Amino acid sequence: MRNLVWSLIAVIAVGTTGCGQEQRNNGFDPNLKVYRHAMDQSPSSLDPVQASNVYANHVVLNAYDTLFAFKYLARPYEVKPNLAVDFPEISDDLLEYRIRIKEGVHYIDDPAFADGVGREVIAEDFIYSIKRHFDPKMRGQGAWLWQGRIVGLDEWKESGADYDQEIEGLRAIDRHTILIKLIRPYPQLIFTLTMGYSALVPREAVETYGLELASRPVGSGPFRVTSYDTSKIVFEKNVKFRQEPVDIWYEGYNPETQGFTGVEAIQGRSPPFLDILEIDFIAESAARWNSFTKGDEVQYTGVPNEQVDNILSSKDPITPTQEIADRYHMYAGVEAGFVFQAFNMDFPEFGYNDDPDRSRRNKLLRCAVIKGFDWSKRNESFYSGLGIVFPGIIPPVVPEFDPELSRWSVERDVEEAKRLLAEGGWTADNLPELVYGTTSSVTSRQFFEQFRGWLKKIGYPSDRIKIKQFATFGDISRAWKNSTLPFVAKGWGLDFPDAENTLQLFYGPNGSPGSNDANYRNREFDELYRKTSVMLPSPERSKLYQRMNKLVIDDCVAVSGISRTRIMLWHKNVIAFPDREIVGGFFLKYVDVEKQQPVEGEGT
Amino acid sequence: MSSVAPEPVVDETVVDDGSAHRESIWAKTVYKLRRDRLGMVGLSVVLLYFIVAIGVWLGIWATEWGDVEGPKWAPMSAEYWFGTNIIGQDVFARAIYSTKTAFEVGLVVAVLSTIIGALLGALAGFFSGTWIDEIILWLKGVLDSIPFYLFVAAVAFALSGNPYAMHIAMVSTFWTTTGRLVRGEVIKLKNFEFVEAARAIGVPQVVIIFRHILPNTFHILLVQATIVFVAAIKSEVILSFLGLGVQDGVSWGLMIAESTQEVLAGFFNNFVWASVFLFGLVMAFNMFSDALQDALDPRKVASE
Amino acid sequence: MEVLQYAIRKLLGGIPLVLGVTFISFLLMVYFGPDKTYELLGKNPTQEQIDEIRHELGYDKPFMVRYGEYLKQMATLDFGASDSTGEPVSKVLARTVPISLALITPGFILGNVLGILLALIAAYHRSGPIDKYIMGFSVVGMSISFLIVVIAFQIIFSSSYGLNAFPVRGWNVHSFSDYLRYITVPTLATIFVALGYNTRFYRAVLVEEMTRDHVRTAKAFGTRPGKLLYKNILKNSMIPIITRIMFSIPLVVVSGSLIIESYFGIPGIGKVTYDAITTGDQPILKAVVGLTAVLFVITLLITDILYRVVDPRVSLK
Amino acid sequence: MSSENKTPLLSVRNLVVEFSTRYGPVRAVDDISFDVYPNETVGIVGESGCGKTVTGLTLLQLIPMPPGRIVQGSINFDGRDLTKLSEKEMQEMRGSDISMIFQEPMTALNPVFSVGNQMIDVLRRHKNLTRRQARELAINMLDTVGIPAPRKRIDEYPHQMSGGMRQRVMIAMALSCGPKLLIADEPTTALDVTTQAQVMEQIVKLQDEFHMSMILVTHDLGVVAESCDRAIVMYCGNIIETAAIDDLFHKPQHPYTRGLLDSIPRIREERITELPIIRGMVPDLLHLPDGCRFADRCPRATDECRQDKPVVNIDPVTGNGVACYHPMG
Repeated sequence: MRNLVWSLIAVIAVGTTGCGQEQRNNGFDPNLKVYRHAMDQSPSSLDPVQASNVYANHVVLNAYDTLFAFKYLARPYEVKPNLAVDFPEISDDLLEYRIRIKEGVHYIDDPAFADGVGREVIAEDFIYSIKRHFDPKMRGQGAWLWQGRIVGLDEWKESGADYDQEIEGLRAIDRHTILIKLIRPYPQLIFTLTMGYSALVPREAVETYGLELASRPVGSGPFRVTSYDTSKIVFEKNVKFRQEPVDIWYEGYNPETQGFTGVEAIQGRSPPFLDILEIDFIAESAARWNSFTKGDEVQYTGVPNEQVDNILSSKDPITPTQEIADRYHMYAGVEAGFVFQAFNMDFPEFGYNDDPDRSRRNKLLRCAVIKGFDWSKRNESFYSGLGIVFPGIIPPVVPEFDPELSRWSVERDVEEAKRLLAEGGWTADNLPELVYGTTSSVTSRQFFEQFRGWLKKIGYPSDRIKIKQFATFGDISRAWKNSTLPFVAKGWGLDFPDAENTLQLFYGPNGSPGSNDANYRNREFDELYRKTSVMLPSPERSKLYQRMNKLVIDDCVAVSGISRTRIMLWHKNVIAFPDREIVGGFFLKYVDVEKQQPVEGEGT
Repeated sequence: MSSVAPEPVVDETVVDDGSAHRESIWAKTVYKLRRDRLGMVGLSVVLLYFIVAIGVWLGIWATEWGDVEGPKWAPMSAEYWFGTNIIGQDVFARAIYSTKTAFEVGLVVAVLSTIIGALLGALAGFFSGTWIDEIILWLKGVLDSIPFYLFVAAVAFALSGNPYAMHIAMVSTFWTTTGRLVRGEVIKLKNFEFVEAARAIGVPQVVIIFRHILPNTFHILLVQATIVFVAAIKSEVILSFLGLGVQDGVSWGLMIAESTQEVLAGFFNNFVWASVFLFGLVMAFNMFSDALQDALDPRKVASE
Repeated sequence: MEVLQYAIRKLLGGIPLVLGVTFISFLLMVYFGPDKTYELLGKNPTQEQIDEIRHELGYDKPFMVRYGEYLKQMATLDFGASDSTGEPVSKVLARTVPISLALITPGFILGNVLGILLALIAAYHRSGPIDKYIMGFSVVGMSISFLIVVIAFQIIFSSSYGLNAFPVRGWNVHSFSDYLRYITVPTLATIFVALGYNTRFYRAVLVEEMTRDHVRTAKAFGTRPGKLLYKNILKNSMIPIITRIMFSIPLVVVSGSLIIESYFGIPGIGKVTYDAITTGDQPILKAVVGLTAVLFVITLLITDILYRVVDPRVSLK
Repeated sequence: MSSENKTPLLSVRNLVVEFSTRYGPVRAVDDISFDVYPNETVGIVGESGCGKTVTGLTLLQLIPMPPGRIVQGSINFDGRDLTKLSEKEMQEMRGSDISMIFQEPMTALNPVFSVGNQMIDVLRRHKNLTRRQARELAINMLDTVGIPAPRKRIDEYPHQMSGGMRQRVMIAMALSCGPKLLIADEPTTALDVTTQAQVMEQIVKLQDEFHMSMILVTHDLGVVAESCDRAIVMYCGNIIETAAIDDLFHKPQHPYTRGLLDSIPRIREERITELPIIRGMVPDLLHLPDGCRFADRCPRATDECRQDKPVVNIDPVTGNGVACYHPMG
């Protein structure tokens, strides 16, 4: 008994001394440059074929190489060659792309290679990596990017996905030259080649590790993974990474808006600058914020909504409080994506109905719901009033955004909503039951309760609006894909800055199980979509995009939408200009830290 | 050789089937309970909560729990006693409304798991040693060996979207303790004379179990039901945090789950009030449950 | 020999339990569980792609075939690779289980040891003010939700709003002092909550034991109260104590740390399992549930043998 | 019996023991006085709940305190007042000067330690012995109380023994430190009839051998008749009669004593008529009458009995006494 008491005292004593010790550099060698990044979710996978979300993309882009990338600092976003030597040579009919890749680039050393030494990256690796998406055994998720686009690729899959079988439209002409032949013009192709999906994977690694590749990347990116679990990933510098001095002016540096970051310090130096890159996956925003403000843990965070009011002294323009400005760097940017709701038009209660009169009344019902929806309140509640509310489905981040569009569909007007309901003959007794599908997260529930509260005001009885919770994102996706929910609430992150990426959400042939969860079918819209899909960016294309947007608004299909403003904070000793979506993982290789770690609270 | 003086005093601990006697045990329990000051405080608080819950159920108060017209995160004021939450809902109304949710969860789970526990426990006990007992014990063993939260999560997902998934999961795991206690008691009871007598005169087994044995386990069931009640509303909090809890409506668990994102921004209304309400009810119930156990435990009657 | 025979008999007897657990879990978590298909799909899938993935995941096979495969995996202890990360399940377990054990063991042991100590103190001073204080504290501890404690402790100990003395979250352990820094707050929270229940339970056990005749006998022969407590009473109370401790082990290993791990972001088995449930990562689920059941059977066996050690009346029949 | 010249070994005076309950204090032992002389065996008889067991436990201060409490009175043992001793001194006394054996041999021994272990603990507690010496002594004691093969049985656990054996172990433990006074609380009640006689015989024999005094607490008048010198009859916490054993059995003074004796079945009588029973119920200790506590059940009760409680008057010659206004002839 006595021994026990003593050992207890001992443990407590050791514990206290342990806490007293200064923990510097997160347990790494203090001579190393360490940067701890934070993300709010863990990646689904580290395998490029499964790089389906921004989190996976962040990680994949640092372990692997893509042919093209986004410029580090340019806003609006601009594409630049990455592993490719230059932009592709495109034939006049826009159907043939020739891309040369850099010579002398090597994969990291890995037991998967002969002798364990990383071999040179060659054109054939790209061919192989794209083919993987079309091999069902690989569980790839990016096939939709190239499906029906590349000559022979779909047929290759049909005939059994034999990697030794050559494809006419996807070939290596020589060791360092790639040839892509398209079925019809695909202006977004170059964007797809910036995505993690298209990263170059060595065949040896896939064949050695199989599914396990998803947790142990073998690539040629700026970093190599040293450990990975559900809470964090740790990279170390890829010492073999090609030496390419940064030209910040080429990267789009704007001293006025970006001077505060100190990125000039990297001018002329070759990335990566970090010895250790750690990304912590912290789902709870409170924990992430705690970790960030502690000073010796993560050095970057997106500001959680509930903190925004505490750290800003003004919202327009977005200005940090003095205390925050003294301690941290801040940048606020609009996300490349948006949040919206849409009716599922396949439900005869709300959407298309064989009875034309009911169809007419349904439209009035939908329009009434849209008028009852209070976007500015939603913005204030969940996005600190910093989000950008816009009508329609073309978000502000893309060049085709039209700031002049009528805001009728995003302005709440209870009386107008009631009038629309009355016009449609809708009363508290005959309004159909609206099932609102949601995941079980707290915020999703609050979205629902807010929605129900607003509809109550326009006379939609609360007991007629039901929540249906799905435990996982997979389950709610299943409901969307199987078209079992009358009302879809979701967010969409853009894969590339082109409105095509959001317009396809309402393209008829993309109906369930495709991405058109609303099952919107409008002949004019579909024709315009087909027409624009082969057009290069031009004012004319923008006009057609805007026409399509108008069609969706006029049909009262979607309650849309808002693009969130992301406020990012990072410690002052970190030299970086973070970006979450489009540049995404590409920026991490440009991150540098000042050697001397400032003591918490002092700033620099 | 030896001779024994008669013992004219009725031994209190002998259980017989005379209902008059049972009444006297209950009368005694009530008597003892009423003298247990902490127990009575607990009971009064529980009753107060219950009245609040009934009021919510009848739509007398807290009807505006879903309204979203208030300001965001308003502080405590005369209009919003406990302030408002992120979407402008009145925290006071929600805390009050949650009382109903808590009783709903607690009562449904407590009543159902007690019934199931009593039935299966009685069956297992009465037929102890037979295959019926074996199967029930096996089922109990199986349910006890699946980690609780995993089981609930699995049930919730399997019954995707069913608003009672959480209740079902809790009932299917919470009955086992009751079942074990009842089984033990029944094994003890079935050898008593009144049961043997009933059997001897050919009373059907079902009747024996339900008329003669189960009523005598009532004190176990009552105490166990109060314990399950508390366990259920406490589990609800964790399950709501994990997103597996109450689906429609609001509960203290959901309020605490909401608050996890707010507390570090300095908005404590959800956290504090949901915690206070929850703590008050659980504490009161624990106190009452303790007093009930004291009052019903014959050994304690003897020793005090 | 007797023990060995007993062990074999007992382990064989545990087979129905393992079958039951695996069957029910399989039914719930695998057959009716979340569908991984839709997480593995790209953004604009065709029905054909959906079918391909379902086939890849084995969802298109009949129920009994899939259950049979599961049993085969149980028998060979080879559960394949995680559906989410592709990492072999054995590696996932080898990585996460030690973390969970390292995380919960101190709290578990301290929670029980302190619980027993407090219970001994309370029982010794039965009905006195010290007893009342301890039991009052215990009821309060029992009435506070674990979640509330975790949130409050994190604010108090780890955040810059409080003491800011410990890491907020994560698991970056390179040395023993790191380890202590990371487990302190979770351990305190665990102890705080466990203590209420444990103290109460152990006190009840001890008090019940104290009212036994043999304790009175020992007193009547002049045994000193201290010796009475730790020799006579404690040893006699070992059966319920062992039962409680042993039976919490399999559950503590998996679900006990779930809340802690997800709130403190510690990559242990609890979080991994929970994530596996929410994402439908079936190989992991199958392994965890199956192994928990086996662990249960082994626990039952060890518990029985321990009973035999502390109580000569128990026979291994 | 012959107590004139000796000083009593134990002298209890005006002892009151109270238990606090939720419903108020209960006097389990109410103002009792009695003496036990060296080598004497005193029986304390009464129905369950009359306070006889509490009396026995109080002598060793084994009643749980709280809720129990000695309100007043003294217990003089061998020149010291036990009520004034500290708990430590009392512990020294227990098992060495005063021993006690209990009713339930099933449960009175600790089931998880071998009998040897328990005996050795007692011996080493009170005597300065090595473990080996204590073990030898324990074996001797087991032999003394008539346990066959003591060397083997000493390592057995209580559950491996019969009830009689266990009670013998109990006796061996009680006597092992040579106590001056043995309190035996229903030592044979839980045993079967043949064993009862053997065990009782053993106790009486050993009492002689060890020159002890003994207090035999029992409800079994037969046992009292066979082994006691004197008996004390208790009712509702009071002593209502005390008398030498022959006087008590042949000339009971108190109607209650009479009732007790009458209700003993006499096996040799040819026609077994219905046993006379004592009418009514024992009063609730919480609501005791002011007067004689037996008055409500007593056929001879008068108003006097109901108003004033009679006290025991000890006859200085015989040492007998009764608390009754209307003693039986």
